[in-house]
Formats: sequence, C-alpha cells, structure tokens
Amino acid sequence: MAFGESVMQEYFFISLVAVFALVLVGALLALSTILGPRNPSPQKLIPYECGVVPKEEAKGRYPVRFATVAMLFIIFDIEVVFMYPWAVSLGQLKLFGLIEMLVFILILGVAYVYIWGRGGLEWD
Amino acid sequence: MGLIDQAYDLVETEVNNVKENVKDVLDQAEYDFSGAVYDSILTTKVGKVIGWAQKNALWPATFGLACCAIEMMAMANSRWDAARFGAEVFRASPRQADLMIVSGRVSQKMAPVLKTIFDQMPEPKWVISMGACASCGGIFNNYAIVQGVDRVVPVDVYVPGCPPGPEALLYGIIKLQEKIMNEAGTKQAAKRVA
Amino acid sequence: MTVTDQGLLEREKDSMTLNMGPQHPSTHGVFRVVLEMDGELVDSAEPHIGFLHTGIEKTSEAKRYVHVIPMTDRLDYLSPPGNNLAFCLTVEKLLQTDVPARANYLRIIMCELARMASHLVWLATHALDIGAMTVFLYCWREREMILDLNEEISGVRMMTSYIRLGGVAQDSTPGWLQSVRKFIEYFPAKIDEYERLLTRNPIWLDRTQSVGVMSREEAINWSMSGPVLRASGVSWDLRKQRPYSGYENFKFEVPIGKNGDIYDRYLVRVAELRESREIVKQALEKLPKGPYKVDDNKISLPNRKTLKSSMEALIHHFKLVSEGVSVPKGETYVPVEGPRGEVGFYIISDGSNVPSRVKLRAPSFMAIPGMCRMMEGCFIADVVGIIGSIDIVMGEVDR
Amino acid sequence: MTSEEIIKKIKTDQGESIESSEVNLGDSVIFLGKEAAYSVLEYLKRDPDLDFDYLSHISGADYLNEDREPRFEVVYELHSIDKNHSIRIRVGLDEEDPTVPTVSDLWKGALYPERELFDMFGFNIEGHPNLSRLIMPEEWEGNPLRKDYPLTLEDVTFSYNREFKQDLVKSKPPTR
Repeated sequence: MAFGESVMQEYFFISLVAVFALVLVGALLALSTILGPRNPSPQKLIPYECGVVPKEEAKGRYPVRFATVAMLFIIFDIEVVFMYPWAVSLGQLKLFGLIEMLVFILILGVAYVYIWGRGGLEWD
Repeated sequence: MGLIDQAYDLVETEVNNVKENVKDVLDQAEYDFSGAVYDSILTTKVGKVIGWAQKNALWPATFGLACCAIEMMAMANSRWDAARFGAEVFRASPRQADLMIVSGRVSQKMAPVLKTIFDQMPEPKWVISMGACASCGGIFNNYAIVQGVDRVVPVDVYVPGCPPGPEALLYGIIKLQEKIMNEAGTKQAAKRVA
Repeated sequence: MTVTDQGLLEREKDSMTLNMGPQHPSTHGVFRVVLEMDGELVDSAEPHIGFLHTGIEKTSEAKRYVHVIPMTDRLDYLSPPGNNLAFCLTVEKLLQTDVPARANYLRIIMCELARMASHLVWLATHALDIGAMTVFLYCWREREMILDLNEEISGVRMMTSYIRLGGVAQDSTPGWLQSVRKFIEYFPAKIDEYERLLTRNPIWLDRTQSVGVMSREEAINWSMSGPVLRASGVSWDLRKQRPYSGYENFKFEVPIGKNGDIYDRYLVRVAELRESREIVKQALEKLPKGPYKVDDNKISLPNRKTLKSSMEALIHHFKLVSEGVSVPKGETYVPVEGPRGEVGFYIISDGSNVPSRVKLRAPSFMAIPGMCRMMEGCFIADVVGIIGSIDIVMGEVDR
Repeated sequence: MTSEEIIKKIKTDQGESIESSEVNLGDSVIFLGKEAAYSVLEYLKRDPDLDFDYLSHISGADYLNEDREPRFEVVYELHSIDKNHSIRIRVGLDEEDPTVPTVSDLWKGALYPERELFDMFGFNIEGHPNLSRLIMPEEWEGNPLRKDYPLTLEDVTFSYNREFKQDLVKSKPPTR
C-alpha cells in the first residue's frame, strides 16, 4: 500500500469530502428556503414564455425520436464512465488492462457502426 | 348658541385627528409584523451585509428593445466592461435576474409583455429605465409609444441620453448600487421584498 | 380529443407550438416567431412584428424636414448615416440641388464606416447565437473605434445626424482624417483575425453550410435585398446599378455568393467589410477641397462668420431656423444601398415645409416573410442562425 | 431602357388602361385605375424586355388635405434586376371602398407591405391570403396613417410652442 495507509484510511478521506459536500449543499438549500422571501403572486407563477401569456398547457407527449436519442447517449456515456477507473488504475493493470479495454471499446464500436449505418443518428 | 357649535366643531376635529393617528399606528404595527422571517431577524448590520451582497451581483435581464440595447451590449463588452460592477452576466430568463434594464422605446404592443416579464422576476428586483424613450417617451410623443416606462413598472434609476453612452449606463448602475446600500437594513428593503 | 370510428382516441395535432417571443436573447430585438414543431424540425414559422412600432412615419408628417433627420437616425439604428443619406438624397432630388464634391466624399466615408460598424454588430451577434463567444468580443473592439471616429466628427457615438440637407453638418478636421487613416491601416489585420476564427472552423461550417438556402429566383421573388440577395447569386448593388453621391468614381467589387446559404451570406458580408475599407481608403486619398455644404442659403445655413457682416445671410439664417426648407410639390423615391439592403424614403411633399408622407422602404421588413419561409423544414437550432444571417433590425421593421 | 422608352412601350401595349404617365424627375411614373391595376402589373412582370421581376416596395398615401378626387393612393415601385430600370405605378383609390387586388401571386414579397396597407390605411386587399393587423395590436381601433387620425400628442409639461402642438391633439386613446 502506498505510504502504509490501510484501505479504511483511504475511504476515510473520500467519505470526509462526501460529508462536507452534503453538509455544504444542505446548508445552502436550508438557509435559502428558510430565509428567502416568498410571495407568489398569480402573475409571477404563470410559466415564462418569452413575455407572452401561454395559451395552451405544456404538452406531455413528445415524439419518440427524443427517447431513442436519449438511449443512444446513455450507452456511450456509460462507456466513457467505465474508462475513468480504468485510466486511473492502468498502472497496476498493465498490458492485460489495455487489451481488456480495447475489447470493450471494440464491442461498443460495432454497436456504434451499426447505429450509424441504420441511420439512428440522423433526426428522421 | 354659537359657542356650542364651535365647541361641537372643535370636538369633531379632535376626534378625527385621534382616529387618524390610530389608523397610522395600526398601519405601522400591521406592517411591522407582516414581514417574513426575513424581516424579524433583520437588524441593520445583517441587512447591510445582504445589501452589500445584492448590490455586487446585479444580474440584468436582457430586455433590449431598440438603439439603447446596442449601447447596453457595448457596456457589457470589454471596453466599458460591466463585469467590474458585477453586472456582467445577462440572464435571458427573468427568473434568474434581479435587475431589469429597460433599454429602448416601449410601444403600446410591448407594454403588456414588459409588465409580464417584470412580474415574473423574483423579489428583490430593480428597474433601470435607460434612455429618454424609456424614461419619458423621448422624441416620440405619439400614439405608439408609452410615454415613460414608469406608467407600467416602478422605476428605480432613470438614465438620460439618446442613447446614453455605456459610461452613462454604468453610472446609472453605480447610482443603483448606492441606492441599494442606502436602503439595505431599512423598512424599504423589507417592503421591497414583502 | 375526438374518438375515431375504431374507438381510438384521435391523435390531436402532434406538432408542438414553440413561441420564440419578443423577449428572447437571439431574435435580434423584439421579434416574435411562433414555430409549429414536429420534434426537432420546424413545420411552419409565423412571425409577429410590431412590438417596436414607434409611429415614426406618422410623427414625421407633423415635423419639418430638418426635424425628420434625427428621427431617421433611429430607424435603422445600426447604420444611422445610411438612413440620413437616403432621406437627404430624396429631399435634394425634390429640391433639385446637387451637393458639392467634398460633401459627397464625406458622406461616403461616413456611410462606409457605418456599414463596417453595422456588419461588425451583425458578425458579433450572429456568431454569438451560433456559439462563438470570442468573435463577439473581438468585433466590439473594432466597433468601439468606429464609434470613436463618429464621436470625434459629430459629437455623438451612434446617432450622428451628420448628413444634413445640402451637405454635411461640419467640415472634417485634419485630426479626424488622420484617425480615420490610422483605423484604415489597422482594420484589415483584424478582419483576417475574424476569418481565422470562423471561415474554416468545422463547427461553423457544419452549422452554416447548406442551411437556410434561398435560390436566385426565390430571393428576387421574395424581395430580399442587400447581402442576402447577393449571396444567392444576384449581382444587385445599388452603389453600382444606380451610383449616387459620387460612388461612380470609386473602384470596388461587389462580392457575390453562389448557393445562398448562411455561409455565403457570411462570406459576402465579410468581403464587404474589406470593400468598404477600400472605399474609405480611396475617399481619403481623393478628398477634394472646397465647401462642405451647398452655398444656396435657402437650404443650408450660412457660415457663422458671415452673419455678423451680411444682412442677407442673417435673414436666410433666421428664415431657415424658424421656418425651415420649403420643398416644392411632388413625390419621389431614391434607393440607397444600406448594410442590410435597399433603403429608401418615398416622400410626398405638398409644397409646405412639412412633408405630407414619408415612407421608409426597409430591407429588413421586406425580408421577414422570406426569412420565415426559409425556416420551414430546418432544425430549431438553425432558426437562430437564419435570423442572424438575415440581419434584421427591428427599428426599421416596425418603424 | 430609358424612362421615355419604357413609357412609350407601355402606352403602345396597354394604351387604354393607362390613365396618364409622366417622367417625374427622371423616373417613369404611370397612373392606373383600380380595375386595370392587376392586368398591367402582370404585363409588366411577364413582358420579356420590360421584365420587372423585383418589387421594391408598396406604400399607401392619403391626399385628404390636397382635395384630389381619389383620396387614397397605392404606389408600387418595381425594379428590373437584369435590365436595371425601374418604374413607379400609382393606383388611385376613392374613399368609399378602397380595395385593390393583391399582387402577392406575382411577387411573394408583396405579402407584408399589403398587410401593412390594410393595417395602417384600412385598404381592403382582395385575395390576400391572411389579411389581419400586422403592426398595431389586434384590438387597436382606427388606422393610424390616415390624415384624419390624430397624432395624439400628449400635453408636454414644458413646451414653448404650445399652440402649434394644440391642433394636433384631438382625441387621446387610453394609454394601456
């Protein structure tokens, strides 16, 4: 272990930062809700539409196209998320890690080419 | 007989005065305890700190109408640089803005939109009326222009000029900051928020 | 919601209406367009204008000719000398007077400087809408220099009202000519800077090429004018077709685009920046001596010094200041090439010193229907680019 | 072609429907009746060597104070891109029913100026796809650019020539 720390100590620092972050965010939110002035008037609460009073209620139904684009994004976003821990610990993993990640990228590359071919990236 | 009438008048005016005073006191009392928690813990020192924080982060809502909008853009740019006074970030939506710079002439068709945008801004909010057209109709005294924005929204600072130079607008913002600082911690600040 | 015969719910119109309203960061002023959207694509765009209607045409029917000039500054507030020149040329045509050569050259210098300043504002806001923040700050650095030149000659940054009936307001001082020369030498390097930032920038190319295309016939049919018309391949520049106030003795080319998309409009306008600088350079070299306004005192004020000596000058001065110019009866229209296109005033005069009708032919007003037809079938993100590329100014749209 | 040639050519081809024509300060101007307006405009656009394919502007005019017989007037200014000449067509409209046929099928650019005529002068444009208020708010009453519509100056608190402005102040619509 580097510098003789135990595993627990390492997690200690991470949890310290996490707690500090939670406390900070919690404090800010709590203070602003308690101290913040609050006087909702009907004119203030109408949805903002560039200064014009909206005629119809905001529609709930969206074209399905948005959903497919969202799913594609999630696939490749998770792919990048996996790369972070891999990049940090590449020192220990050495050659085995490199090949492993290349295979992983290859598999997703096939998916990418398939989507591109089928025209999943164009709007319609 | 005249004496009784005079006495009667005297008593009546006296009663009216008392009634008047009571009404004032009631108003003042009702007003003092109507504020949110914000008001009750407000001592002058904390109010000053809040005022200081507000004045140095005046985020203007982009309300560029006409020629003054071009000078407002020049003010936000590198040469005149409103960032030195904390007013650099121009928020598009009124929800995130606390200063509305009405820059340009307000026509009759635009007045309701201006009122809607002003209402949708969260308190505390301030209005700078930039230019002669916004302040008093300017050179267009006709059917189409609202003769002064203060007929639609309460205005805090008027900046004269047609169009006022960026330095004049910056001076207006500095004046507004002084106004915020004077008002901080007093009844006006609480009334502005209540 | 109606129920169809198979008992299914009838699909209500599935397109979403999106309102890019009057208060919007990238509609270049108070312009509202209601977009019928099918997902990301725009089905139809319906513009609403009139949010900046100032009634200038009606007000100028109650003002003397000299008083209308400051109001023409406020119409197309990005190039005020352009409007002044259009108004003064039309009234001078009615008065049938011609302007001395030095006044013509000073007018050309001011108009070309205003064209450069207006194109700089266009480039700044157009690039900012598409996402290039630095271009916004760079362009404004040069525009401030042009505004300093305006302030030095006329005392006002933007609304110079420098071009008056019968000539110009004041003569140019040698110091001013020197600072204009300094700006002229400084400017081309900066245009290269903008081009380095944008012209071969892949993001810029993807966002502008083959977007908002307008063919040659459509551009003519929809009455587009100025850089938008020239970007569609129509070589129509009023400085070449109908030379006015001395443009015929200047050598400059008119940049023409090929396929009329946003990228060509960008190239045409940036090339026009260089041409305008070229014109100002030639004007500085060949600036003639002589009077800076016509010496017929019925139209332009006599020299201050002569007021003390000649009685006649005093009478002319008093008559002009109190009553103003009386323009003979008639109506005419002189088109001028503004930064946005053909600007012109159609003036009807009934012989008195107050115009009977002043109508501005505004290039942005004529371009709005064509712009909204261009928006159909494009992405929502391109709507912003199209509005920026047509370079509308709401002051002259709503008048 | 110069102005004189244009007018001569138009006179020969459309002689009877032209009321009169003149070369006014170098521009060719022809006066038309309301009925003949559309046919002559179509001829001007379709004719190969006149070829007026660019509509510069359409503006309205109100000659109330000059007691001319047709009170209103619609003015079309046309350019020819290839031949580089222009013409101005003035169509007189009387007061009772100021209607003029739309030219938006000849020039698409005419859509907005014609709506502005309807909004500002109250002219009725036959066959216009969407004739409604363009610049003024929808519920605005009256047509601002007519001569009998007051400029509604507000009484300025400090003004030196008050009497000059008094006669312009007739009625004042409620400021919203």
